[in-house]
Amino acid sequence: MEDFFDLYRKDRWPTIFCPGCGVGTVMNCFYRAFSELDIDQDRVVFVSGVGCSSRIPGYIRADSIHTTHGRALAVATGLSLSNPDLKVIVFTGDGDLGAIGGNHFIHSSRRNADMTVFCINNNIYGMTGGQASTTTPHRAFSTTTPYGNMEFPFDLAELAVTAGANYVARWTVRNVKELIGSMRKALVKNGFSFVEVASPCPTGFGRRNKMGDPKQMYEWLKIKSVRKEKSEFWNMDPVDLNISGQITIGEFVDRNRPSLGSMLKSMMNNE
Amino acid sequence: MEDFFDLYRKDRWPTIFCPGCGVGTVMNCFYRAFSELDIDQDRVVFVSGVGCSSRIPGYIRADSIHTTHGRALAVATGLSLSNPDLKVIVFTGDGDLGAIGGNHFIHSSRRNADMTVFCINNNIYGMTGGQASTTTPHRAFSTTTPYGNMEFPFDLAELAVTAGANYVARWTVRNVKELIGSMRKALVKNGFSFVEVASPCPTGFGRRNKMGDPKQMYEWLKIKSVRKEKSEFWNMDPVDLNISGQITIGEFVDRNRPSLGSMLKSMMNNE
Amino acid sequence: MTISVRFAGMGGQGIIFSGIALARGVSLYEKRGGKDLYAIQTQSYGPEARGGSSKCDVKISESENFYPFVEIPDYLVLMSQPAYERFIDVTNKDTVVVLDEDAVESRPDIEYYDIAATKKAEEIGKRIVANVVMLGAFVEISGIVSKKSIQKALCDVAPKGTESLNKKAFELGTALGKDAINAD
Amino acid sequence: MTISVRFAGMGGQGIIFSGIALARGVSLYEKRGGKDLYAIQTQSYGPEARGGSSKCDVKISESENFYPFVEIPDYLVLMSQPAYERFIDVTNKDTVVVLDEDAVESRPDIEYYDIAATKKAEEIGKRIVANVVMLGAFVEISGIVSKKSIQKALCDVAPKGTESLNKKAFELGTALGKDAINAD
Amino acid sequence: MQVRVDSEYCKGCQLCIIVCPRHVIEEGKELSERGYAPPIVSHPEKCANWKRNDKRKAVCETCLLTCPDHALEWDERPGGQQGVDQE
Amino acid sequence: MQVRVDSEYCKGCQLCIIVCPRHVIEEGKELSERGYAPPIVSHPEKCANWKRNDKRKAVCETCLLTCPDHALEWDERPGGQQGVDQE
Amino acid sequence: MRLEAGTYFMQGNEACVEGAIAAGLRFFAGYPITPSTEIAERLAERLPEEGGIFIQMEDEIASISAVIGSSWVGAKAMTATSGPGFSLMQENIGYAAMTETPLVIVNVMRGGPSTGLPTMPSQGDVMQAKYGSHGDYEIIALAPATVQDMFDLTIKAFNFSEIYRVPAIILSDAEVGHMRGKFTVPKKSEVLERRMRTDKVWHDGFAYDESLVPRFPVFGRGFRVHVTGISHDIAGYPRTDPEVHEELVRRLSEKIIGNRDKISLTDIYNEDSDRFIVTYGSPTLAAMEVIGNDPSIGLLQLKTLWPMPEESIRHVAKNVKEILVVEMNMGQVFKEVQRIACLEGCENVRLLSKVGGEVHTPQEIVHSLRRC
Amino acid sequence: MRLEAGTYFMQGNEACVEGAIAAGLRFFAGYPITPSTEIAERLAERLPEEGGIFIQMEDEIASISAVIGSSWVGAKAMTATSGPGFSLMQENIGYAAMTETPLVIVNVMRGGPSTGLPTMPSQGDVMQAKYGSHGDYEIIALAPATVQDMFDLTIKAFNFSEIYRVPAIILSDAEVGHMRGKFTVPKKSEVLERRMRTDKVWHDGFAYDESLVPRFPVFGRGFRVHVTGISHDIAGYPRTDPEVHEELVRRLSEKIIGNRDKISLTDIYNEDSDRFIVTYGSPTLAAMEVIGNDPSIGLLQLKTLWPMPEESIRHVAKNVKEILVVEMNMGQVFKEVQRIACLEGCENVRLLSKVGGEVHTPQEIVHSLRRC
Ligand SMILES: Cc1ncc(C[n+]2csc(CCOP(=O)(O)OP(=O)(O)O)c2C)c(N)n1
Ligand SMILES: Cc1ncc(C[n+]2csc(CCOP(=O)(O)OP(=O)(O)O)c2C)c(N)n1
Ligand code: SF4
Ligand code: SF4
Ligand code: SF4
Ligand code: SF4
Ligand code: SF4
Ligand code: SF4
Ligand SMILES: [Mg+2]
Ligand SMILES: [Mg+2]
Repeated sequence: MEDFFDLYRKDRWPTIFCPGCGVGTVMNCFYRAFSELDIDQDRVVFVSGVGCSSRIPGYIRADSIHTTHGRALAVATGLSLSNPDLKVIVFTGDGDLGAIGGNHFIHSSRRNADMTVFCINNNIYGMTGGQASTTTPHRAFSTTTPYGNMEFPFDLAELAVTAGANYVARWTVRNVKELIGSMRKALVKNGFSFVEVASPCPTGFGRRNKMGDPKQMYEWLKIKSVRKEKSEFWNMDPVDLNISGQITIGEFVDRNRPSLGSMLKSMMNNE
Repeated sequence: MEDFFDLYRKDRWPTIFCPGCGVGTVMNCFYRAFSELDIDQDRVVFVSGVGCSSRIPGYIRADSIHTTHGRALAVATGLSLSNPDLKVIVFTGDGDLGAIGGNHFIHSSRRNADMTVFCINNNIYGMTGGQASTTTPHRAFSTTTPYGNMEFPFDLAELAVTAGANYVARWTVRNVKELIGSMRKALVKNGFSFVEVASPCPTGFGRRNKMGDPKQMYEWLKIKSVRKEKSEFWNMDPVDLNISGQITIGEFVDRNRPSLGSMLKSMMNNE
Repeated sequence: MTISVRFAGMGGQGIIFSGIALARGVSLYEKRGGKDLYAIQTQSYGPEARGGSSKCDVKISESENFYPFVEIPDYLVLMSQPAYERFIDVTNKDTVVVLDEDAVESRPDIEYYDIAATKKAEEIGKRIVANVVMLGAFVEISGIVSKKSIQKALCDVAPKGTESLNKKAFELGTALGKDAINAD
Repeated sequence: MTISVRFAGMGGQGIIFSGIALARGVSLYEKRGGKDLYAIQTQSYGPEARGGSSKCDVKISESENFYPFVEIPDYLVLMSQPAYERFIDVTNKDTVVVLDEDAVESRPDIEYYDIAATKKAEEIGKRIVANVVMLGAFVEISGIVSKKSIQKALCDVAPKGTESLNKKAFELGTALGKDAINAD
Repeated sequence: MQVRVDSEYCKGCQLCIIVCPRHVIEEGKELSERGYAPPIVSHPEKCANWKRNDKRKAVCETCLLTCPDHALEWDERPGGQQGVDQE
Repeated sequence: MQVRVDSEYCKGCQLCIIVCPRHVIEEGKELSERGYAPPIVSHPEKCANWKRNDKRKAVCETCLLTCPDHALEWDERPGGQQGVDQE
Repeated sequence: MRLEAGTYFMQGNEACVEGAIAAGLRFFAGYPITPSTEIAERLAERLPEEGGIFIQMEDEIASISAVIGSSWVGAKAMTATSGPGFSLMQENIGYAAMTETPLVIVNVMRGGPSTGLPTMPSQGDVMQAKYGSHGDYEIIALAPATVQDMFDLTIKAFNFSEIYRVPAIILSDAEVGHMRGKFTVPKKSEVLERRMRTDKVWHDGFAYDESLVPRFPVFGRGFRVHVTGISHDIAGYPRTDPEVHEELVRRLSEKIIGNRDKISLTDIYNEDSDRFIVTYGSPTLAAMEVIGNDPSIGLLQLKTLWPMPEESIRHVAKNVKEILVVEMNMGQVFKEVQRIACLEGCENVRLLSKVGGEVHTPQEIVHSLRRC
Repeated sequence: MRLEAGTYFMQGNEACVEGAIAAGLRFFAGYPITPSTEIAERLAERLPEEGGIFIQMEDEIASISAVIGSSWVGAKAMTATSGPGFSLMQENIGYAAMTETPLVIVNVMRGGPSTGLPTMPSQGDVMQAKYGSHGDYEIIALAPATVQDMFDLTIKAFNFSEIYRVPAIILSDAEVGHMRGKFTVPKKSEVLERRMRTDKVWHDGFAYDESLVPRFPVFGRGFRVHVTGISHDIAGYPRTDPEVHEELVRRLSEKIIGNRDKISLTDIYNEDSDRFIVTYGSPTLAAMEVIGNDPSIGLLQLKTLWPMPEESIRHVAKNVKEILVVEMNMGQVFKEVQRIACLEGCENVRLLSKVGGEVHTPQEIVHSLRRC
């Protein structure tokens, strides 16, 4: 793919995303990762739920389905099982995947369903105007946590690992090169691959946490992120790390358990 | 509590459970654990979803609510938040908690919601007659896996740990003493405590896997279970362990993160 | 015209199996006056069907669409005392009762036949086929359907490898049935 | 009798804020002939409200229940060129347009008033209060509601610490409004 | 003290038999009213609690804790006296 | 080769400015049609790609990869020639 | 603090929040969704001030579940959502009806089906409110048309819900929810409380008297009641007898239908007209403008939608030549009005339908009235 | 292998499976629930034999989601459930209607509301089938009364679903699902296929012709279509204009309602009677016995429930003194029949209601007929 608009729908540009929204950066990185691989654009399906992040497939010039809030992975499961020749790629957000869609997330990981999932974790519900999500840091402000978030966040990547995914990585939008690398790896992986991207939502999250300017959000992402290798060296418990508001970045798992599709195939061949 | 039928409803005895069903054993152990603690029976609420395991609250002589399938933990969350003085105890099954209720499970763990959850994991949907569940071992038979289960099971205990629960243990019904000990610990723990019990369903699971006799199921539980200490010694990955059909038993976590209720309380006190 | 049959006993006795064999035999293999017959089998589900008692009804008709539920059975085949107690009052004076001599203690005050089904089944070493013995006896006593049809159906539904055992049990049952009629 | 007012401009210009202040002022503080007045404020939601253009309507009535949506506004307050383009045709010959001189390039062929709101706001160092300047000008030009009511409402809705700034901007606006009328 | 089988509740699963480390309980043959075959306490004297007479002080108890139907209970009379009808 | 700002797409977030390790880009003042202030490529010569003339061989590119609105693209003419109108 | 008596200027959704607090709300669990989100957002701030609990759950199913749990420890509890979330709640709405759990659900309707028009109004969920869950059951549904209604009817919804132990649903819409206007908080609003059980007899937690509504055996006070969504007897125990089921299901229905007149809130304007508009919610305001200009036209405003105010409809139908039902859907209340009016002898019932996005204008109503 | 022509003896649920396979089912996703489970269980065995996919999902929401995904890659896809699961599916039923996704849902109805009577029949979900999701939309619902119907109507459901690109629902019940009986597989069943898109013009994936049903741009063949539950234009792009929304929603409705006659499957017996029974599903068998004994009574059996076969009802209503609607609920189809019949001049429509657990007996119907 030579041109960005070979992949994206120029007729729908510019996007609805706010200035400085990380969703756009993820789209860039995805373009790079995808275009470097030899994937037939007519044999890919993009799936999403509902949210700002979930709007990406609507901008991609390929078969794409914007499902109901939280259901992307379940739809993708049916889709990839019914036509295993298609590459199925999901774009989702922390709310879509981690809140309402949490069950499909862990079950798709467990089944090692054949799909690549990119989750834009902006620590907030962007689309609906800035309510706390399941990854909003402890004590952070949002329209539904006016006194600070009293709950503790999920570590989505660790959940995917525990549930059984084949490939799991997390980066921030500041790590564009590493992100592209992980995206590429995820795209060629069999089974369930998952890349989480810590991403700014200046409008929904930043504004209420003294980071209304995208630049401040970038600064924050830089300060908060810790390389996985480091956290391992210091032997930090992932749950604690996450609670303290750190974002561990790196690759979390890279394994080759058989995928759901391959298991069903072997069953039908009486293996 | 002197007598078993101080806790259970004698007028509903005998139970509807099949001969050799592990649910009854769990009820025994719970009686021991509960009666040894000084809990006012009028200040406890029992909550469950739907399933054989979820029928337990209906046999307990205390306020109890048998909710819809999978929703016990969400109901329990509202209940315990609205009256923090009550002890909230949930009985659930691998289907109720791990399949349809999976999202509430990880979210209640994350929030460290104030409740004690006992999950009777019999590797099957007992109530509906023996369909595969989310913990049915790989390759095992059930009415919906006539060619053997091609999926891989969850490790529910590990999920609770990763999501953030305060106390997590797993035993089989063969480990009655340890089970009682963990139940007791779980009952006095603040926040989210979780005890999983590997349990026989001779009717739904055993019959289709050459273990129709409860005794065979007991033998199987014995062979399959591995003490956590041992698996750690051999450095076995929990995901792999579970996939290979092993049941790690022991205590998985015992920590004291602040509970949801306590956090909301501190918020209201402007702490 | 419809004929209704109720089988009742304990879970695990193969009550449902008997009903299915009967309904299947009628549906697929039985003709009356060159025309097809129809049969519907229904049963009770739910927790009570898991342990305890078990019930299975069959209704037979010449017309294709008919009310398939049994209210008062024309024939009541009983294989346990609790089943007897539960169903004996859901009869009328024309109901014919066929009972397993050893499994049922009480006796009704309407027409009934004692069949030593369990004993017979034990004799051939398989207590488990007492239901098939009873089925045979019922077929003989009622005379509403040909033995051949039911035997064919039995063969269809019997687990692989048990066909001849079932055939034998059925024949023993028809013999017992004949004896019972003659004893009358 | 109802009066309808439409404010339109770009996201971030405080269009909604102006509408709320007006409707609130009318609702809570304004009387007509000793009787309460009623006002409803409505606005556009959705992705388009996020960036790009922004619209806010206020309808004022003497009766409690009335159709609260603005079809053709009696007054149209415009603060950006795209807003002008989008809404200028949704007017009739009686519509009075009030526009921010610097932010809107075009001029309509119906009655309109140029207000140097952005410039004025920049003069007091807070471009962000241009909307309040416009509100002041509108209040003066339309004369449909007392300045006092709107100022009270402004005080209610202004973020803490910005009350006097808003008050000042409003007064500058009314002055500009007066000039505009007189310039006519 | 010895375990007693309540044949009204017993569903004949025989778990008590296999979990008892001392082989106190044995398969029963007789069917109960509900059609199950409750086991028989054939070697009460082998039970860890045989010498005790206060259920609050019982040890082992694996059978009681395992029995899914609350069909086992303690006869608290001390070892050997359980056969004696006290009335 | 130098980055060029497409002011139709740019939303003025200024992320390109802060991610560029070589301070190539600077804040803009002028508002675009859509009301945003696109940045200015004030020091193109400092860019890691200044000497290159084939975008397929570009290094760094952090600004392009970061820009959320696809408002940055390469002008592939080699360093210094970008100002020259080729027609 | 509950709002003091006086006049306020707020958004409809905010007025709803204040109504709920005035009614004694103690617990809110919700999941954000446009155009209802302001309800959650304001409650996140307001409830902790009142010592109540606000929690954002992982989805709408969890939200209504938590509300059910909260209600059983005695709290007045509520959730708020819009179409997609309301659809997800259906299973547990049926559960709440079956277990006689008082709770309030606000559905701020937006354009459907599916994700539809998230920011724009419709009235597409009226039939769903009654029939969205499986099986036969009754709920109560109220339809506010103004900011004042959002306050008043929210209190009514709580009252009905508590008294009849039934889910009460507020069917608002994006316009009523989002519009800002004036409303008055009276000196004293009638606030009704659940009839609590006082004796402690076990085994009949669901025993009822002639009201057909069992007194509430709140958890934590020693009633030791068992609650289940399975058909149950008055002890609360699961039962599979068709008779027990029939008695239960018919009672659950009768306790509402039998009080239809008490629950039916309607306003009739220009009663003697022989042409009538029937409306509820947003389009009512347009209709009011129409009848304000033309007193020969009557208006029946339904504030209660379920149980359907049959008596008022019959009353209107008896005397008129024509009824025009104006609603923002393809004709949901219309069918009920048509049925009821026809049985009363009025066959001329017409529908002025808009499917959502924009509310009818007064002109559109006038135009439709002229057409006949 | 699809069953060969001939006569079979099976359970209703099993006949449904065979019907689905005969219709070309390629994908099933489901979650166990009594009394529908046998459908999943038999398909778990049968589908892999056919090279199709069977998957048990984590819940009913996931199940219908997977079915939607599967349908978009061109598979004939189905799920099966009962009340509680059907309630959970509602959000995505609306989504499927909105995105014109062909799929079949079997709802084997049991006693409701809530967990109710899990093993016993009812017909409590009829209105839910039409109105269970938010917003205005149409689905197709068929009601089998016999084992044969379970086979035949399953094929019909697939055909309708594919042709009209709409969710088709089989409203069976615990009795029809569980009864075992004979059914005949004909030499050839009419099996219809989705009209696939053949050209590859992008930008109008949802363009339609006079049939109002867009040709299907199956995923994976280069159509590059965008599918969304948001209101969308013919390109499939999200749009927030009320006009686009209105056009879409009215078309989705009209493509079904406009074909009401083709979709309405009914049987009329004793057509000249002036007293008529109206039934569907299980109670039909009792009614047949009644009219078999008394040819003076007519019977209208509705095999299609949605869209309601208004023409047949009108036809019957025109000539009769009395209509008795017999159904296992509190009167759901009854209200529709009452409305339609009344407009046709027949006011005497009565309801014989049982709320579930047991099917009506012929005696009960006879008795009710006598009462008037
Ligand atoms: C069932 C349902 N509930 C709620 C919503 C409203 N809703 C739309 S997007 C969204 C949150 C999206 O959050 P996230 O996935 O993090 O996406 P973001 O906008 O932050 O990228 C919500 C709650 C909905 N559309 N459907
Ligand atoms: C929404 C919904 N879906 C499905 C069911 C049917 N159902 C009842 S119990 C059950 C499975 C229970 O499994 P588990 O929790 O493991 O309990 P067990 O019976 O094995 O103890 C299912 C699927 C239901 N009641 N509700
Ligand atoms: S609201 Fe947040 S996530 Fe959504 S477009 Fe704006 S910045 Fe991005
Ligand atoms: S089906 Fe299984 S879990 Fe249920 S009662 Fe029987 S043995 Fe126990
Ligand atoms: S207490 Fe222990 S030793 Fe005694 S019978 Fe029971 S299991 Fe056996
Ligand atoms: S464990 Fe209990 S139920 Fe089982 S055989 Fe022993 S006494 Fe009977
Ligand atoms: S390519 Fe690198 S050096 Fe050049 S402008 Fe972009 S970020 Fe700066
Ligand atoms: S990053 Fe892109 S959108 Fe942002 S200021 Fe730079 S060029 Fe403009
Ligand atoms: Mg987000
Ligand atoms: Mg289980």
